Amino acid sequence: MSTSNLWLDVLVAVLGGAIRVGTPFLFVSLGECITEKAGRINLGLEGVLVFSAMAGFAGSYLTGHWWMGVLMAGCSGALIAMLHGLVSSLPRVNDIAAGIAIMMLGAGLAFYLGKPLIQPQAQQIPALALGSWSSSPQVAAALNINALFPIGVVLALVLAWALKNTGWGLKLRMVGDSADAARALGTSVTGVRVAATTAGGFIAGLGGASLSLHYPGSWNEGLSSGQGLIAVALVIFARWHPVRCLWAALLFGGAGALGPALQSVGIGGYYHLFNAVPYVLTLAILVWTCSPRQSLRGAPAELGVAR
Amino acid sequence: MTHALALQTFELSKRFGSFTALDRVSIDVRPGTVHALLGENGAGKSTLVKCIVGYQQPDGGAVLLGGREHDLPSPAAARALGIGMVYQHFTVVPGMTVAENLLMAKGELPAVVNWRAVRSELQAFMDSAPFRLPLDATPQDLSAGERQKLEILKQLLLKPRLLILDEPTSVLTPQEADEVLGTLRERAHAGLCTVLMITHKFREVLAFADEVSVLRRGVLVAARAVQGATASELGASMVGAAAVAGPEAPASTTAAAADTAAPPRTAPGAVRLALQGLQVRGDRGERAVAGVDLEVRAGEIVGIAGVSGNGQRELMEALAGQRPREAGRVTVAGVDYRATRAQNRHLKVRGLPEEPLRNGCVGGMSVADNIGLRSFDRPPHARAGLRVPGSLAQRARELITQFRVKTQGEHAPMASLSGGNVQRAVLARELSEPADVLLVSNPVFGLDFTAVAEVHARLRAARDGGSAVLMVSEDLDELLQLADRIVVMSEGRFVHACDCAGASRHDIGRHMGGGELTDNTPDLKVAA
Amino acid sequence: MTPRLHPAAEAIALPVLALAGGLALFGLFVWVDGHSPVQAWTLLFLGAFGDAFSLQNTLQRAAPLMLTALCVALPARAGLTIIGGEGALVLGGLACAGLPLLLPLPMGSAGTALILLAAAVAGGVWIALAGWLRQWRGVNETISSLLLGYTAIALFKHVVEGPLRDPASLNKPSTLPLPEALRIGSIGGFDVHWGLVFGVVACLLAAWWLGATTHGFATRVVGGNLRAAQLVGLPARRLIVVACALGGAAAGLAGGIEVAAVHTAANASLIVGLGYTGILVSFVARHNPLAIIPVAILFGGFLAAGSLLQRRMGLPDAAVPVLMGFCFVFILASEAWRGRLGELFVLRRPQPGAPAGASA
Amino acid sequence: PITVGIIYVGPRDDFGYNQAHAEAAAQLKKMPGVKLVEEENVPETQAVQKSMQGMISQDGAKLLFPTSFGYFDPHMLEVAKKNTGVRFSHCGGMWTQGKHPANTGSFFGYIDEAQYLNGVVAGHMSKSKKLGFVAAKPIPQVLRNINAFTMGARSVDPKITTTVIFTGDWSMPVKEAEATNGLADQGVDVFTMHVDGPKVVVETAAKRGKMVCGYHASQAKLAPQAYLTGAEWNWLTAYTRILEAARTGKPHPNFVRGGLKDGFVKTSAYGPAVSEAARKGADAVKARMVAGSFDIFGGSGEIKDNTGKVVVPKGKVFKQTDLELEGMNYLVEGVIGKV
Ligand SMILES: Nc1ncnc2c1ncn2[C@@H]1O[C@H](COP(=O)(O)OP(=O)(O)OP(=O)(O)O)[C@@H](O)[C@H]1O
Ligand SMILES: Nc1ncnc2c1ncn2[C@@H]1O[C@H](COP(=O)(O)OP(=O)(O)OP(=O)(O)O)[C@@H](O)[C@H]1O
Ligand SMILES: [Mg+2]
Ligand SMILES: [Mg+2]
Repeated sequence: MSTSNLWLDVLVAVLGGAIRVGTPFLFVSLGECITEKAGRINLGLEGVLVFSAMAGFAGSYLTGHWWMGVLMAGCSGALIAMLHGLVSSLPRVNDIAAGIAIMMLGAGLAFYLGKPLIQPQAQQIPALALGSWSSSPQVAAALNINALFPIGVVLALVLAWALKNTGWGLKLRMVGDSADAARALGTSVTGVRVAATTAGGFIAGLGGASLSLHYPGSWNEGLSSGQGLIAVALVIFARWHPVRCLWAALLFGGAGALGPALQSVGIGGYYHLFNAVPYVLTLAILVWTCSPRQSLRGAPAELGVAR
Repeated sequence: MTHALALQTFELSKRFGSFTALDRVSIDVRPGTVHALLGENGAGKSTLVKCIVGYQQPDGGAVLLGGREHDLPSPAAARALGIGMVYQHFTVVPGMTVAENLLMAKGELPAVVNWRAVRSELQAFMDSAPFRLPLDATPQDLSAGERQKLEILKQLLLKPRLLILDEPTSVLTPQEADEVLGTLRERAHAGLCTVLMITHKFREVLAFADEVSVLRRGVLVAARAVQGATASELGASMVGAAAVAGPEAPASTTAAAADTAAPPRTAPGAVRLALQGLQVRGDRGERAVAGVDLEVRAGEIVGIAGVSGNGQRELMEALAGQRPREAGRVTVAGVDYRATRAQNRHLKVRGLPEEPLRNGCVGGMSVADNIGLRSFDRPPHARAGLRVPGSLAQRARELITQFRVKTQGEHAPMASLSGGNVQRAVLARELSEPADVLLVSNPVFGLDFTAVAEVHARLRAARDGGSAVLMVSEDLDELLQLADRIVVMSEGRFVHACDCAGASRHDIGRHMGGGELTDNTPDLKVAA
Repeated sequence: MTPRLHPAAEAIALPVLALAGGLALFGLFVWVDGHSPVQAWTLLFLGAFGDAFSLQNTLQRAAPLMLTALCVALPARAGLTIIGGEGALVLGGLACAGLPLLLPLPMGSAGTALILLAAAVAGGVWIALAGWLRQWRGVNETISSLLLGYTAIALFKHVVEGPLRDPASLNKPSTLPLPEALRIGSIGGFDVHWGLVFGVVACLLAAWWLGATTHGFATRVVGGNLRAAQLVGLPARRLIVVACALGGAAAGLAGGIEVAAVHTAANASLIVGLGYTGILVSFVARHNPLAIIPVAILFGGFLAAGSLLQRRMGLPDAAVPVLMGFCFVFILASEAWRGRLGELFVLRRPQPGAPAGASA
Repeated sequence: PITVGIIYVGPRDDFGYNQAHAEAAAQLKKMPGVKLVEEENVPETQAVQKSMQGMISQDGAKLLFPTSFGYFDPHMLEVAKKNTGVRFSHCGGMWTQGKHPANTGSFFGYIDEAQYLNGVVAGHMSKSKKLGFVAAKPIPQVLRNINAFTMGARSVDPKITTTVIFTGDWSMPVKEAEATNGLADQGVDVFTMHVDGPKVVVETAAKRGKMVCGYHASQAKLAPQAYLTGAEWNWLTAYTRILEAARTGKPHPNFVRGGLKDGFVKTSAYGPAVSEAARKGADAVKARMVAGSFDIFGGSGEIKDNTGKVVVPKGKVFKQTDLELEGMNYLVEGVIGKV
């Protein structure tokens, strides 16, 4: 095998992996993005993700329709996230602490209720064979994508547009930027934040569905290895912009696929370190772009972690 | 069709826990007038207007608009009735453009915004408005004065029938304040709206208001026409006759209240504070202070005048150690000054920051701890790195009495104090021991009349005691009254310097405006 | 007198009521699932505090949580929200296991002290790094500590399963086991190792540091308002980095103790989320080191009782996180009633209008 | 009756390692006079020590089966020291006479035999001559399986290679799926694995239209068409032997090992896709293994590792019972990958 061929293979694998592995990242980061735009941070998305993955799997398994599963995943994600929204609306309740509690509760409920779901198989979200034009099996496989992925892409574009051009988008940004201003206008800050957190939970729930109903495509307790938690970093990485969330998710997905891709062409040995690449990369970019003198541009001013 | 709206409150009451902030207050604001609301810090002015616009719910009493009682559950309901409110604290959304802010202010948002139509509408409004701002700027790019104007524009856009302003001029230059208040008065007198404004500046009351109501400790103590009123009358009803001549009042307070002739004093001494080529970056990385040189001598007050947002804040923060310095030297008594705790102590450098709760206090810690921030690690409050129990609290009790801080006790959290009392607590901390260098920023921002006099007296006393005082104020009158020398800051540089005696307001005003504007505002007499 | 419950009484009553609420909800949950709530509650109590074994089990599980909670609490008092304690913990474990490979150590307690010191230093450096990045580049410490945590775990696994792997550790890649003489044993005749003492003492020391020393006071000022701290010339950067380092040292120590008392060598079994649980402990204790002790014991109790729920009732292992989730959502939410709990019990009396004040 | 405690490191029904134990445990439970207590998802920390101690002091367990590798040293040894009247039988550990207490022991199966048979079937079925192995960590037990699988395949066609990907953890579904995809992209057409839950690899391979050999338990149900055969545990054999010794008071069997012929491991029934030649080839080797006349490592020329170093010299034969095999630290020729 020639070297150039080898690197091409790795590249294709990483690109394909970017979409496969990146899809749940895309949804959780979009969900976190609108939550944070409203001035809340939801570390509980990890719990949301796991719970919705379980619920989505249950939905598809019990009804036999994958779209019912997706719907169930979204709704159950919304439910758990709403709990976070309501609890952290109470006075003196820190949203980071609430997030960790929700993370534990969501995962606990998912594992408890999901015991009977480890064995069965459920109808899967179909794949779109966008690569059927290609004669190369690698390319065809890489472009055999999760039907939710295009939905996520459209969602990112729609969100980016809606935040600028719709009434609720403006309201959401206002609440995230200045609660005082929102209150002065008679907007219910708590209401908007709970709604945003809930909506964010719905979107993250789609990521859960993607995990349990497409890739890897089954329910088990190790399904999420911190994708929900890392959403917080992804959103900062994306500077609170939905379209940049898409790139960030793909980057994370691709970085996650790098280790296996390299090993599959015979370059191995440092797989633990390769697994850490996304984290180190994010940190490096944060260190590179942050400045001690000024807050990050685009950061919702009400957000605790914006600085 | 809009026309001015009459406002009355009937026995309005509001309690916060066990504390009564408003006690059966009945005010009467006639349509088409400018009505001023005066009162000491913590008198309940902001609370009153917040109850009127439905931001807070009163515990008793009623609000009457146009003679009819209305239940106002939220600011939105008030807005629907044509009431606009400019809050004491900014309510512009920092991350949104001027256009977006204005659109938000209109209240009912369409599901999908047609930006083209909205922009042309806003541009038309902007063209007819008393002041203009670029639609695409974000508030981060605007100066404090411009932001205040945006607040007012937001309300004017709604064509309010009653406009309420809570201390609208505190961040404006005198010229800007006159411009804003003049415009509002014109609108009121044209019958377009009624204006209710809260202010601490008697000058503004006397020059622009038609009627005035005075609150003291949540109770309405006076309501009268401005015609024929004098500053001292207003002052007396505000603080109550007894308080002015209270036994605790420092000797200089009354002197300052009468204030015209400064006591004779000795010539300035040695250079205490020197800046050489100081450069500082602002929040957005811009060069806020672009290389300034200055010397402040013992026994003088040097005032820095300027429109806010020209680098004064960054300069003072850099001196106080709250902001890194880019280049240049700062020396105190010839020693390179790094604003460390040890230097603050040995060189006796003290500071009165602006917005003291935000810049100089820990809201969650007790008043006693806050008063002890300078001294907690020194005997008698600490030995060998260990704190001496109760020692700070005892010292704090003394200072609370001496500086007349109104608090529920030295263990109350700082954040529970009203703005003026926070200021007093900080004064107690910074001025209870002699200082060689004093760094002062807007020391009377939002303070009431007695408090202003008291602060000024203490600053003078410090100067006379040999301190070198560097003071930034947005209030030129205050500088003219207090300082020995004035330097004018514009776009991060000192563009003008003069001795205070015989200084020309026109000259200073021109340099504040960058030197190109000609100042045609009448030279108003200082009221207080 | 105001119609308020005494703050101290309230500080106890609130979490107790919240805990009762969480337990009640859990009872409902298992009842819906077809189990007896009464049996569940009984087993929870028995499993956590029912006999000497349970009690020791509880205390043992609480010990590392006290230390990892401090990793959140101390930086929090300096104003930083650190959630990467897990990273400090594993690096602490690594340093503890790695030091004897690098240096000839004295055997016995001096050697133990040295390896624990190494653990504390490793953890301290790691979290201090998050604090320093915040100071140096303005990188948000919550995010950076999370990322650093993941990175530390990857590094740990790489080193343990690579360069420092003991060739004799066949199917469980580990470092060379610590010599017997360096390990930490049980306290007297109890089945609880000395880690518990380390945890409790660390919490007491932290409380003393925050409350009684000027350095701790200065740290609280920095955490309360950075600008005020700068105004009065406190070395804010240094205080923040020191608070982070102390917190990280606590977590590192937890890792070191886990290795020296339980695992005897560093290996991937160390990574079981003690750092994450510590976050919740600290928040529930409101970052108060003294409150961390009982809260950690409560957590330990839940974890200890989980075994019994599985064995006697056939509940899934996930019953424990469900219960903890319920309880901690309730406890966090109960904060909202602080200062108002009294209203539930005491009739409101009309108040005199005059404001209280020193000058009045 | 005797109370037996079984502890799992993961969920009981994971289609993998834990399920293999849980299935045997379910059989034990049906035996008269046996009371079974179980705990799942017990981490390899003091938690497992406390679980064991709890089973002993709260439930009166007399025989314990801690089933995860990580439970052995120090956790089980620690508890065993304090409870000399209780028997401990660990799955997978290296119990050593004199070094470890007499009331402890370990049992394990030579599953590399079944993996060798997997390899034979895979060798017959592969068209691309590229096989894939998704593994957790490069530890001896895993390496031994990879090597056996590869040697089985290369006994059919020496041109065959096996590419191995280590995910680094026993259970990491996304990484396992990604590894499978990565291998499939490289043209691999038959997969096997050594991770705790093979479900993900089996399903992902089937989705990619590839074939797969199972591990731990039978995953045939998950992908009936793609599933060729599998290497399965049969723990009941070991469990009953150890249990009987405990019940009758015979000495604790400290070191229990066995392969195909002892009934410790078995192979899954061939899937419908498996060709006649493959069945014949595998059955022939299996017959020799059961007869005890087949050795995987050695006996047929020298064995080189994949760096070219000779690891088993010509003429040298390692019997399954040889302890050297339990310390395997190389990948044989034909494996693409690095330890
Ligand atoms: N939300 C609140 N909770 C408790 N006390 C409050 C609250 N808001 C105001 N107060 C108290 O009510 C009193 C009146 O406050 P208010 O803000 O109305 O004063 P003000 O007259 O506007 O003073 P200033 O001139 O300093 O702005 C003060 O003592 C203040 O501490
Ligand atoms: N659980 C907690 N969570 C957050 N902050 C706390 C907590 N407990 C105390 N504090 C804060 O710590 C400070 C005082 O704490 P503490 O009660 O330990 O000190 P103290 O002895 O009363 O103080 P001092 O001696 O300084 O008067 C206050 O600022 C308080 O707000
Ligand atoms: Mg006010
Ligand atoms: Mg105290």
